[in-house]
Amino acid sequence: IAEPLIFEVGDFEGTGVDLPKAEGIKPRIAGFDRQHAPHLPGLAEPEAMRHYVRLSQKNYAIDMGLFPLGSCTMKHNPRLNEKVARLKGFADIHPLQPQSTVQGALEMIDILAGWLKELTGMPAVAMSPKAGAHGELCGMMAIKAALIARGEGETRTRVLAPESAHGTNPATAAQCGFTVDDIPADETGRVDLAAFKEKLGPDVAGIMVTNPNTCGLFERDIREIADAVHEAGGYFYCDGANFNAIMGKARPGDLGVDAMHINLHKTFSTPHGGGGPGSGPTVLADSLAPYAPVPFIIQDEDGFRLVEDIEGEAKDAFGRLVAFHGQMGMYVRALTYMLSHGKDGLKQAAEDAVLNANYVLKRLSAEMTPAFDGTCMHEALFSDEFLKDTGVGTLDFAKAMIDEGFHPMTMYFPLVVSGAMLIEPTESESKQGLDQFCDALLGLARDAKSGDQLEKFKAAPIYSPMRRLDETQAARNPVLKWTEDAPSMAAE
Amino acid sequence: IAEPLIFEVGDFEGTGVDLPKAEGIKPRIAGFDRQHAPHLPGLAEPEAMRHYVRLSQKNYAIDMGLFPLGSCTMKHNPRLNEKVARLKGFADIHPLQPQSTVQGALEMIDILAGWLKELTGMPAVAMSPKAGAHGELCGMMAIKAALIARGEGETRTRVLAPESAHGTNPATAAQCGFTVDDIPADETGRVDLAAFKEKLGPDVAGIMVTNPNTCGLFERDIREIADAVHEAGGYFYCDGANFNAIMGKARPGDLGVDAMHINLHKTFSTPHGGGGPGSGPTVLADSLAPYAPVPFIIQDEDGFRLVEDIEGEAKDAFGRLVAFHGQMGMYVRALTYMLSHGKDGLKQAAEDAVLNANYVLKRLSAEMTPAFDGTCMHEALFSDEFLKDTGVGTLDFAKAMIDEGFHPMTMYFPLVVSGAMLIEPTESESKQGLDQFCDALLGLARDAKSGDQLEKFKAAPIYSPMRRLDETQAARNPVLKWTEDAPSMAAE
Amino acid sequence: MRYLPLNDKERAEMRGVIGVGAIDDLFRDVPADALNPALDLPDHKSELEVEREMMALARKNNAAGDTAFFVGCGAYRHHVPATVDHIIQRSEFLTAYTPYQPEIAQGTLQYLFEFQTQVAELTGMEIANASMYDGSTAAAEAALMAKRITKRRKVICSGGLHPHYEAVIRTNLELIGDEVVFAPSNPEGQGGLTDMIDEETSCIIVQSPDVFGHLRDLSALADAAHEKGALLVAVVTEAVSFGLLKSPGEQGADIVVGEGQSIGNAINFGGPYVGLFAARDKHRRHMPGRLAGETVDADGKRGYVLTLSTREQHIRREKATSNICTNSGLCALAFTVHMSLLGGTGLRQLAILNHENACKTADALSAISGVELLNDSFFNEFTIRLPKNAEAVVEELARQKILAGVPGGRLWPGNEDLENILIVAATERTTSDDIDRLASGLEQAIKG
Amino acid sequence: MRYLPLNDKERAEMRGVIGVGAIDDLFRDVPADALNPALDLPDHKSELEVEREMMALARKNNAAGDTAFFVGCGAYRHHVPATVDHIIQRSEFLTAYTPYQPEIAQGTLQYLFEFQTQVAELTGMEIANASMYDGSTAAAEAALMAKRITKRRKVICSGGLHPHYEAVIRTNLELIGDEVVFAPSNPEGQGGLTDMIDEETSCIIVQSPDVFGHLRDLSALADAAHEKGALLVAVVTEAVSFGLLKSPGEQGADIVVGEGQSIGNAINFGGPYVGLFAARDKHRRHMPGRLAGETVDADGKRGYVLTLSTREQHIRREKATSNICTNSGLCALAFTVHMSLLGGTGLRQLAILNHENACKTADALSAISGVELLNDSFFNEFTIRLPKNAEAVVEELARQKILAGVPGGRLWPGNEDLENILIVAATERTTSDDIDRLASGLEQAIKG
Repeated sequence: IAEPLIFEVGDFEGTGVDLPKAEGIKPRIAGFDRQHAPHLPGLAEPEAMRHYVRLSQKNYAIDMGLFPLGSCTMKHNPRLNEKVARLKGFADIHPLQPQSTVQGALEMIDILAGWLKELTGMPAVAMSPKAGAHGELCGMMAIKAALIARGEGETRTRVLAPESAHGTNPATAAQCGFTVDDIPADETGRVDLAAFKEKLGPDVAGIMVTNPNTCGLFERDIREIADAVHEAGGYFYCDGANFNAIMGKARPGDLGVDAMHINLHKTFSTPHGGGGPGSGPTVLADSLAPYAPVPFIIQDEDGFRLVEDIEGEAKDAFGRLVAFHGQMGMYVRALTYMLSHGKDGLKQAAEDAVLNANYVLKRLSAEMTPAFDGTCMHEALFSDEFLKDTGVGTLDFAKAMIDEGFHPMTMYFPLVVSGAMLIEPTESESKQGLDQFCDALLGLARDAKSGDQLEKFKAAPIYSPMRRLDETQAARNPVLKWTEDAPSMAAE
Repeated sequence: IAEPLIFEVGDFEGTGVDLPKAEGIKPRIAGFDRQHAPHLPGLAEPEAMRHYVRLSQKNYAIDMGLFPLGSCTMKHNPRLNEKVARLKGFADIHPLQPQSTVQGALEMIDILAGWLKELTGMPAVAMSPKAGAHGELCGMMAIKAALIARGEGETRTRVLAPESAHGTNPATAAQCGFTVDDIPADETGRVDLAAFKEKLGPDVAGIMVTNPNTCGLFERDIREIADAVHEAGGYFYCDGANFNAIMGKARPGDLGVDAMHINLHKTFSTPHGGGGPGSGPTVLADSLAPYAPVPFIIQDEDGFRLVEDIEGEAKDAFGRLVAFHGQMGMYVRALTYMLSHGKDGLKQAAEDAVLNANYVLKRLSAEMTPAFDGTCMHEALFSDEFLKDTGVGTLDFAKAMIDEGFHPMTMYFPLVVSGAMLIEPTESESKQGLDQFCDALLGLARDAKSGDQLEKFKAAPIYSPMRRLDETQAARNPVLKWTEDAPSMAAE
Repeated sequence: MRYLPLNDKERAEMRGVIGVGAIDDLFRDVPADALNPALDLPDHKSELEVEREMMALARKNNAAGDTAFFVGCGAYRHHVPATVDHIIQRSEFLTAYTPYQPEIAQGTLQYLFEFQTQVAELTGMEIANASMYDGSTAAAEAALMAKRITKRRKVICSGGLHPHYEAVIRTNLELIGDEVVFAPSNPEGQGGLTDMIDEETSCIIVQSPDVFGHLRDLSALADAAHEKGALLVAVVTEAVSFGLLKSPGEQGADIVVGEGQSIGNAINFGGPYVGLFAARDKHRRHMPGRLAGETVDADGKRGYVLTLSTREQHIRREKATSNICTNSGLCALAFTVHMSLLGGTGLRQLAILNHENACKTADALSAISGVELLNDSFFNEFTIRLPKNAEAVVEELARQKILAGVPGGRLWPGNEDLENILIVAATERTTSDDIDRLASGLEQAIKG
Repeated sequence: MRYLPLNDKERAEMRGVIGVGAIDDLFRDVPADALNPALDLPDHKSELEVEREMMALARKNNAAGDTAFFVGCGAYRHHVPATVDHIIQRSEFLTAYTPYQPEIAQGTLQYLFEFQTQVAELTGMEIANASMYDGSTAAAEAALMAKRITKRRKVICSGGLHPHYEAVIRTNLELIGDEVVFAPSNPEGQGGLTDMIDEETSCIIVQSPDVFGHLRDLSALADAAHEKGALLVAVVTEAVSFGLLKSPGEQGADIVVGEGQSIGNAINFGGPYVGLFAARDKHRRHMPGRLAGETVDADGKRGYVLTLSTREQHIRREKATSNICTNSGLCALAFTVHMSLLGGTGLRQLAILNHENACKTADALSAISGVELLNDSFFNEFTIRLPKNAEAVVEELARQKILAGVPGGRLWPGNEDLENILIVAATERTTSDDIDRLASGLEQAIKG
């Protein structure tokens, strides 16, 4: 059943909020009166409640089932985290109230920073980035600032990144004024070491590597990569999106990394929320630590203190990434998650994540084509080889998963594999759940190969709130907001 | 997709709760050790979350749409109420902690009692009944106690109740040791005054009348009924289930009522919760007030005080209905609702509820058969006359509503109307929502009369999580719990 | 008003469709002098104002979490996982109606079926219903059920029964002329109950752990009752005890009632709670309350319905087993979710922690000069005798934010034998610091 | 561990299927000396213990609700209806992924479309995106967008711009060699901006109400900018002001960015918040961030998808409009739900209440001897000059549970001209009692 837009059900004169009566004080707004109230409907509470409850029922969510999204680590979001984040001592404090009145908040952030540093083996962390890509920006800006400090800001302008890198890596490098140079992958799905070394030179600012990489593999030459880039005068940025595979098991700081962002909303379970808010603190090696942006927290005899002044104590800081101090609400959730797991639980979670992925890799290999030989880390990568000549594409296969009750896996990424299908089950899945998932996918693979069910794949999904949506039409003639009396493009 | 039972997914050795480690202290339980831990599965949190989220998605709820249940007043449940009920000052206090530490709680209950008394025009209220039927019990016990005090406990044993009464009325009377004598309805759907008066006599303990009654009509002779029963030496118990129609508009205390329960979970929006918890405070006239059960609250110079001692200050009390003091959590929600509405909002709500019901009555009368002429109060009653000779029964018609996206109305009640359909929209519905509902029902009525869609009605519902369930089989061979290795009766 | 979707224009339009001029034309049957009474009540308020007003009331209370807390006697402050409250607040559970339309109520029906299975297993009984209002009303219903089964009109209550429970039973039965015999309450242990059972006795009602915390030997009492054709009704007010103690079912109880609040539910100043009600299968048609049962739908798929409704008031009216027509659905859901997380293994661990904390508390208190521990056995609650009136001591400690327990005077007002006793409960939430504060506070209070 | 469903038996079984003996066989590629490092961190804890630990930290903070509260400067403490938090906590919204699979993400996509419509209407612009991290990053993205449109590399920031916003813009642009010119901050009002605009200027960035609370005439600035081929970027840090004040769109702004926290979201010590980003339709292919757009499905039914993704990094990589690949989805949902309850009518009423409370506060404070009100115009926030250092005064009042506002020294450390100013905000939550406490506290503090 179609759910109308609020603009189609609400009363444009009405409101679903009661307010104390105004007194009629003469306004002091210098004539900048808005002539009419904004033309937006106000729904009575019962109407609004139903609208959004019914809308929500058109979503798939982790709380309903597996989200096998490679590179996205969709794990269980504990409700304890939500409860704690709503304590008034965390949610009802203002970023600019006197620091003497928020000592617990500063201490909390400091404890979280301690966990992040210990888990990564890095001496410093910039807490304020608001998302993973923002953390990348933080790391690359620190590198830029360090290069400028070395007098090489103008000369070191090239950043190396594997072909399999997340799209944010080149976008971030570009945003910092770097050019991007692709490194090819070797036949095992890892950085081609020889090709990489050839690309090093005096104009190289650094390298951006995801590890474990987006093929779900650990870069076994990571130390050699780090040494080589350092020797060439560059920095090693590690994309931490896949940290879930190794938390508690291995520390980037022990492997030569200079900077790495951590997605609190992936690795440390803060909810994805349909696309945010995220949080991407960036850990930094000694080489980059002085350039960390404001604000940061220090502890002295008077307690915890925020350093906010870019001109004073933080004179080497490359600047400020955000107003205020970052994603407090996410910090609370992440720390709650960490305390709940402890070092033993985090390690176990990483092990379970890797175990689950390998179990899926093994079981699905019976019908599907693994992209590479051997075991994987926390995600299993397949190519579309097994669909060859079936007429079923990766997209069709993924959409058919919806009819089996699952969210599709990551498709067509990484680009280095033909018709890639990247599956990351995470540690949150039970064996029973994985078996159901594998059985469903194996069944689909057999159906695809059988040759007589092409129709089913092309038509999929059928049992979802909507069938396949026309993205081309959306982009060709963009309708980005509701407009009164605009002709709907829908046939109904 | 079928959702398995927890017993089919959970690990019987596992647990989804972490606890601090025990120290191994020697138990002092006198040998009453349970030999084995209870044989129940413990689900990891992600498993439990998914299980119950998916289960919930098989329910219909007010937050999804209209619940047109006559006599059940399913209205919007404001979330403010839920928030306030969870304040630690209300939720995290113990019923037996010193009264000096819970003065705010006692004051809150006293304020709520004040609202109930003022809205009903009654001088006293017993707060502790846990549900509507429990409130009936409270009222009838007070009548019993009053009769005993008058020395008529043994002689006045007959209670009169209209044929259209809720089933709880006779059940309650019987539970108090009364016999029940039915009063017929007149042709307008109200108490047959002459027949009623004939039944009065020296053995009559009282009368139980619902007003507005279960035909959705106001008993216009209510004062004459009250006077007659009083004159005959009996008491007037009013079933307050339908108080939503008249709150703020008329007061039972002004109409001669001696006792009436109030369903906080109907009239005052505390959530129905799939069948409870409810709350049924009972207002009492001066004639019955002395017999109110313990505990009750009094205010003296030291503040608020609970009277709990049945032997002391409360010596006339007929006893105690529950451990502790009643449904605190429901009190908080109900008072929050009352403060939000105020006397103007409550009156407006009653008016809107009656307006909505009459609008539905009027619109549906185009195709359906109203049970009585004229307007109604807060619910519209139809008979199955319009389905005559169609082969479609009330049940079929109601189940077909599910496929239209609505919860069925109340069916086959009240018993005085053939194939009754009782529709109570409440004030929470918008005109747009009512029009959709009426359009859907009018369409169904036309389909039923068309004669060629019998199949659709007999097969309904089709678009629900389950099709019609076999209640006969369930009752014939009751399976009331999961048992390991028990053969499932399901075909799949 | 934020909760009312109609606006005045729509109201007028609808009155037009109906064919009435003014809204009061629809209220014609109300006596004119009673219509639209003047009410001495405030007008509507904004959410902001209401919240402020309710918070002000809440703040006048001393929340348990802000104290060292040892109060029990039928309601226990346990830790409830955050997941539980999240699930019971889901719209689809919170705002659903009684599951009379099973096709669109399988969520509710299936969890009730899971609840019944859990309760049957915990109590050691064959069947359980879908919950009652609370433990005390469940106990009264058990007495009425025993009457229906045995056709006898005399109930014997153990002196260890919670006095509120006893009062509720007495109220329900004595008003209809039945006899309720209550053995005297003895904080040092109950005895002599077996001698009171006779051929008129429908049941004996025995609580274990009893209100003083003592564990009772139900087997012997069951034998004695059965010998006289009477039933044993066992009462359990602390559901966590099922994790560690032999179940009433194993000990021969015919009906087990209990308070389920401890699992999944807050203390809530006394309600809402959730009554547990379990019995032998042979008595199922005498059971009060709702029952969910398994069946199949038109496609042969497994599903659940409310069943055996011929016992209930909406079918049987004055012949019903009880007038009860709600259960405590949402509280039962909280119980079920919490229990499904705990599992048997977790419940056992939880019970052990409760017992250990009680042992530590008992040791700390009985080491105080002048304090006498009255229990040989207990689960998470025990009774001590003080050298002075316990109610005064409790008041004094409350001023120091120590809620020390329930003094005898609160539950047995006027009973001088019990005015010096204090009933003290510990749970997994009790900390060493709490115990230290209680012990030192009590020591001072006794001296002072 | 309560969050990990596998047990050891299953783990062993799965290793068997995979064909490895020990779990570390799967970690063979990690250098052996780096595998399984010893970590100086605690082991796992029960929910009870974690909650206790986090609550202890929370209690060390002075929550705004426990004070008389007047702090603003880019984050405002408004009342949010309880319904909002209920809806954003629904599993289906809270735990959903980015809506890349539109068939099973219509819930998210439709509310984003509603959000975009609301933001466009409030700002008076033609289009809006699906939200940014916050207002400050949105401002930086606007500067980068203006650069893409004009191909110029110089940005002029008004002195009334929140200094954090200015710092974020400067950080993003100066590192890549662009020029950022910042007019001096003058608490008595800004001027002279028009003279600074030249042919190299990509945009001028102007906040109104500005950080001192003054309302700015954007129309004149827009004209001046357009004359030189530059764009006007308007910044709004208090979204409630849209209810009362002429929109930036009406005044000729080319891009409007804002902080949406005020609607639907708590103050949260600074985050997460929700950035608003609106622009003229002609610039849509230069917009950063996500966009939801209307389309149809295979059955011709109306639905929504993420669209114009060729601007985005997952398609365009280093050619993307921005590296941003999340939005602030859940905060945007909170905004949308709150806004859908308010409607235009409610927002206007809310804005009037805010303004009135600010007027009352301003009157009360400017009546104090030695206090000078610096604003002729303001919305819900204004600036006063004190006869002494404002930071010390604020500290002193904080000890009395009065959070008086933001002292100049906090936002402009080291700027002596601003060290005596105090920026004071009121909202609909401000009570007369709060104002009285602030006024009398301030009077004392100035004297003392």
